[in-house]
Amino acid sequence: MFKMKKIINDPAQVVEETLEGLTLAYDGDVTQLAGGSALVRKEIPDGKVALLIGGGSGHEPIFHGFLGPNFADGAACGAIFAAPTPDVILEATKAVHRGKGVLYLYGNYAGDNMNFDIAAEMAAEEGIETRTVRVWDDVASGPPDRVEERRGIAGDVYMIKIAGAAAATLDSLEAVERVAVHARANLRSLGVAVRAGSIPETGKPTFELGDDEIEIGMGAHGEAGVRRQTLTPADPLTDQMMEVILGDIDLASGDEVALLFNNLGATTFMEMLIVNRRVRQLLAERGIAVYKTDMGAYVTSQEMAGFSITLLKLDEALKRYLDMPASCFAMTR
Amino acid sequence: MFKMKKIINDPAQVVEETLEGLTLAYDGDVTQLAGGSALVRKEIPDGKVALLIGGGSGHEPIFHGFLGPNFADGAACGAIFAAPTPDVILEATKAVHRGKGVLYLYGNYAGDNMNFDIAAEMAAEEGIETRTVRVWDDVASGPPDRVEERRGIAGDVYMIKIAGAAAATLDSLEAVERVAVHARANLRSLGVAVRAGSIPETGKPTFELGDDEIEIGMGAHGEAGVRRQTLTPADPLTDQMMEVILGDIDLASGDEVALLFNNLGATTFMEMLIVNRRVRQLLAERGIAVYKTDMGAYVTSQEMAGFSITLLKLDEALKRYLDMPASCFAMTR
Amino acid sequence: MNAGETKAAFLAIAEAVIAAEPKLTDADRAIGDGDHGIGMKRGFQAVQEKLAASDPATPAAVLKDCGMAILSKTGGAAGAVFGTFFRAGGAALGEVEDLDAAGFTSFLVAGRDAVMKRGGAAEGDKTMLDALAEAIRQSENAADLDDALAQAAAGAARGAEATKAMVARFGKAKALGERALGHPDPGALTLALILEAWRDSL
Amino acid sequence: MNAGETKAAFLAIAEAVIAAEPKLTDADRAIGDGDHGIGMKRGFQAVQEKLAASDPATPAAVLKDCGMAILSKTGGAAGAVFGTFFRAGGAALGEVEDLDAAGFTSFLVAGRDAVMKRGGAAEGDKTMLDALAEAIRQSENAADLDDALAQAAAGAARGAEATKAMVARFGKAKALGERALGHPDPGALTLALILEAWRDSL
Ligand SMILES: Nc1ncnc2c1ncn2[C@@H]1O[C@H](COP(=O)(O)OP(=O)(O)O)[C@@H](O)[C@H]1O
Ligand SMILES: Nc1ncnc2c1ncn2[C@@H]1O[C@H](COP(=O)(O)OP(=O)(O)O)[C@@H](O)[C@H]1O
Ligand SMILES: [Mg+2]
Ligand SMILES: [Mg+2]
Ligand SMILES: [Mg+2]
Ligand SMILES: [Mg+2]
Repeated sequence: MFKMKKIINDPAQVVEETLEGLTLAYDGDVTQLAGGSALVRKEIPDGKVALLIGGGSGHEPIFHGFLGPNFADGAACGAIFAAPTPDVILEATKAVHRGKGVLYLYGNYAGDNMNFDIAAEMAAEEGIETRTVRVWDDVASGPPDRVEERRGIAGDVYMIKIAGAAAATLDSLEAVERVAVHARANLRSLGVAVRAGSIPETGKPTFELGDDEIEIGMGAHGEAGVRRQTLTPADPLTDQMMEVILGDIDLASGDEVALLFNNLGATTFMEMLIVNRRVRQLLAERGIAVYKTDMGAYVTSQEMAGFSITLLKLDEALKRYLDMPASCFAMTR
Repeated sequence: MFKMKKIINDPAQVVEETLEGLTLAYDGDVTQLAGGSALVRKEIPDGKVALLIGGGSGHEPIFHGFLGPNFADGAACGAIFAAPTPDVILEATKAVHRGKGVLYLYGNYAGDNMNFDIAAEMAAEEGIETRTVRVWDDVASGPPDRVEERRGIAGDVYMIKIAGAAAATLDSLEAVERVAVHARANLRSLGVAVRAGSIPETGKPTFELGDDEIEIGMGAHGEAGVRRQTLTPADPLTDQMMEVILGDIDLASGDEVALLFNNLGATTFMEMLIVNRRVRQLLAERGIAVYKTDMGAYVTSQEMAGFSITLLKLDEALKRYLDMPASCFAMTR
Repeated sequence: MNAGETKAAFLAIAEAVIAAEPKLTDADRAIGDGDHGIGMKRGFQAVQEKLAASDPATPAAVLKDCGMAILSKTGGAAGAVFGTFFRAGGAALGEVEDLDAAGFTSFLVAGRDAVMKRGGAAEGDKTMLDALAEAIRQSENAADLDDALAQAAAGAARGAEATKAMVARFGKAKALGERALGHPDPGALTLALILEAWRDSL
Repeated sequence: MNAGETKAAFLAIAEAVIAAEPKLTDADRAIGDGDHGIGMKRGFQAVQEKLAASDPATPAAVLKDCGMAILSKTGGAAGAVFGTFFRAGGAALGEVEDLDAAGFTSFLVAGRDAVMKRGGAAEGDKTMLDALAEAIRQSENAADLDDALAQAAAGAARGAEATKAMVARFGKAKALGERALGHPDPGALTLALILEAWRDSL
């Protein structure tokens, strides 16, 4: 099978070297713990509610690229596409704790759920209070009445931005949790896969997709979506995607949304901008205003081609948290 | 020949639709002129020295994604990989002019040079003073004693950031030009190509590269570089690249640099972070400090795989311009 | 089976799982994200290190050490699942010096209960629990430990085979729905592999 | 050749260039960025629109209109080069009603000088100037316009062929160095194509 060309050293060392390179790219703001698998901000204010995020590696810049003032305080990193271990999460938890408890924020996947839950129990034994908010924005991965079955995809970005701002300004863990839960209730995403990425260790693609096929709703790891079909022009494809998203959240004329286009890896800005053109036409038809647009590679799956559209329905509170200046490796506001 | 899968509509309309989608993504800050081919900021302060950038499309987010406060005031956009026409440049020139003259800042390519020069002559006839600074940071494209033969690649990003800050604060065209020329003198880049991107109109790759080949110094359009070789591990490849860059600029122990890793399209953050790890080792060995690291897809070539390393030698003035808050579609500081 | 023999068995199991990495990874590529074998290899390499450095006093200690090693080093769903399985299962054995058929089955049962509690999955959801449940049913009324291991291994293999006919309700395969049909669950294959290697180590 | 005939010639030239898009694009893929044919097509479609909407009074006006259309709509190096060529070349003809051999050659010469001034390239640099220079040499002492066009077309073709042996010093092909050897310069092919279509239009 064709082995993907990648600029790496020992395939067994990619995660270790990536995290080392990332820590250096933070130019002094972040340190490594737990044998390098946990990244933590150097200067976390005392008495601050802490925000800990994390997940498998290979999706850079999420999660470990989102540490900084008004973003997250620490990240627990796993192997490629594998949730971090409880030990790493626990060590990160202790390191970011400033007496006000720690909010765990991560994508809703079996592995992450179990490992973070185990760590939460260990943290409780050590007297550290934690709360958990799992991101489940992917409308393709579960029915509206079972949202807790849905996966977390690009919505992670807005969740971290908002929870980070809340954790920096509110002074109780519950209050921060409430903001995150509120944001999640107003968040929807749907992606489309065009070409598979590959796992560095094996060089093999994470899934098979025909030369002229795309799959709407496919997950970042090749999890099946809502529909596999032959390559469709941008406008009809956008219509299909927006129909699913808009059918899942009630938006009335006059409502405002934030719009995020996430590149899974190899999709061009050109393609996403052409899609944005159509998305804006559809939203305008419904009288829905766009408050802010973000576009980039935030939640990737190696060199996978594809993108997702994320809609966050806004109110004044969410706008405030979204607008609050913040900076990290992956994004500055 | 294999035709690249892309999410577009009519291949003949990609540029038009991309620019429309981009203008919408600016969420009201930018308008389109010259039949859509020129993007201009809506609110340009009176009496400000104007900064006009531009180049071929298909390299998004450069150039047209860099308009905003303390970035550029306008961008003249060409067809895919083709310099903009004099008419478009002239119309953009008139639109951004605020009485203090217009600085043309763009990559050093035959097509851009000729078209901007023709526009400059037309602008002069209409009484608008212009100055030109061509970006030529690519050390692979010309000997040190003929820098004016070198191509402009990812260095565009720092040039626009710095010239944008200068244009927002200095009040004479000459002064802004001087800052840009000073920045250029301290700027060096070198790239490596891993896989070709493709032209939307034809779906064909822009160049041929073997399944196990990479080329150091290859340009964004497949222009030949310094060396074609079989896939090399990240560390030795980084050593090769840094040797060329460091051999072209004099940096002494104690000097500070800004470091930019530009993704040409499909390269993973993981790969660039692994390269950064090695770059930092090499700089540390020489006592060279890194003031700030930027990493992302800024100057792309469709879904081309490859990246470049850019070094900007800093002094207090350049640091000030680099740090000045600024925001545009592609980046916020 | 005393502590030393249990340790020897787990060194054999570790070798078997590590050797099966490509097979398990391919199984996960079919219905998951293609990292199961890689993760299990990480986990059982940690088991090897742990056992090389210690001589646990009881079978329970061996099982708990292995569970701890897997939990700390594997990550992903499998790390939590198999780590929890061996830790909780081992704990159920208390201080017994010699592992017999009844003890073995009680280990499987306690491990299963802990995994179900942890992940919320049940038999029929196309997870390692399907192999485990069948292993328990077969070993329950075994004559002695050899028999229990033989029965459990055979049952686990059958249980893993049976997952081909199931649609996943947990883990990354869940989203595949119908498409997962015909493919065995990677974790179930791993559990069968572990019990087979244990049996063969006798 | 009067204004009407010149216009007819350029409509034929436009068709020929547009039809040759794939060939010119492939030539540019070999040593450039693979967009030359696409750009020339854009430019000459603009020429078609321009001429469809106007009836220039002199050959010079036709040439200048075509140059303007190409300059405004093509972009890239070729837009500036061919736009400049026709504009400046046409301007040299002044108000003459009838284009003769001498006029034709003076057009080529003035166009060449303007392109050299604009881009800084010279003969031997592997650009359209190599085809143009040879075309000028051949047409200089032609008997009449038919002869001049025939000689120029043949010369341009030979000049374009000769660029295969050259290493580029301008444009995107420059960086290719030795690798450009054996490949003709796309712009030179286009110039030859233009003169051939002009000749054949008679
Ligand atoms: N909730 C669960 N309960 C029991 N086993 C589970 C559960 N979720 C996943 N598994 C097991 O884990 C296996 C996947 O492991 P692995 O691929 O290593 O983790 P990940 O799914 O995080 O990539 C599945 O084949 C399944 O047997
Ligand atoms: N300085 C120059 N002088 C004359 N002709 C040039 C010059 N630079 C480029 N050209 C011509 O332009 C052609 C390339 O045109 P095209 O591919 O359309 O533009 P670009 O190089 O911008 O992609 C070359 O083949 C060459 O003949
Ligand atoms: Mg995984
Ligand atoms: Mg071009
Ligand atoms: Mg897996
Ligand atoms: Mg070209």
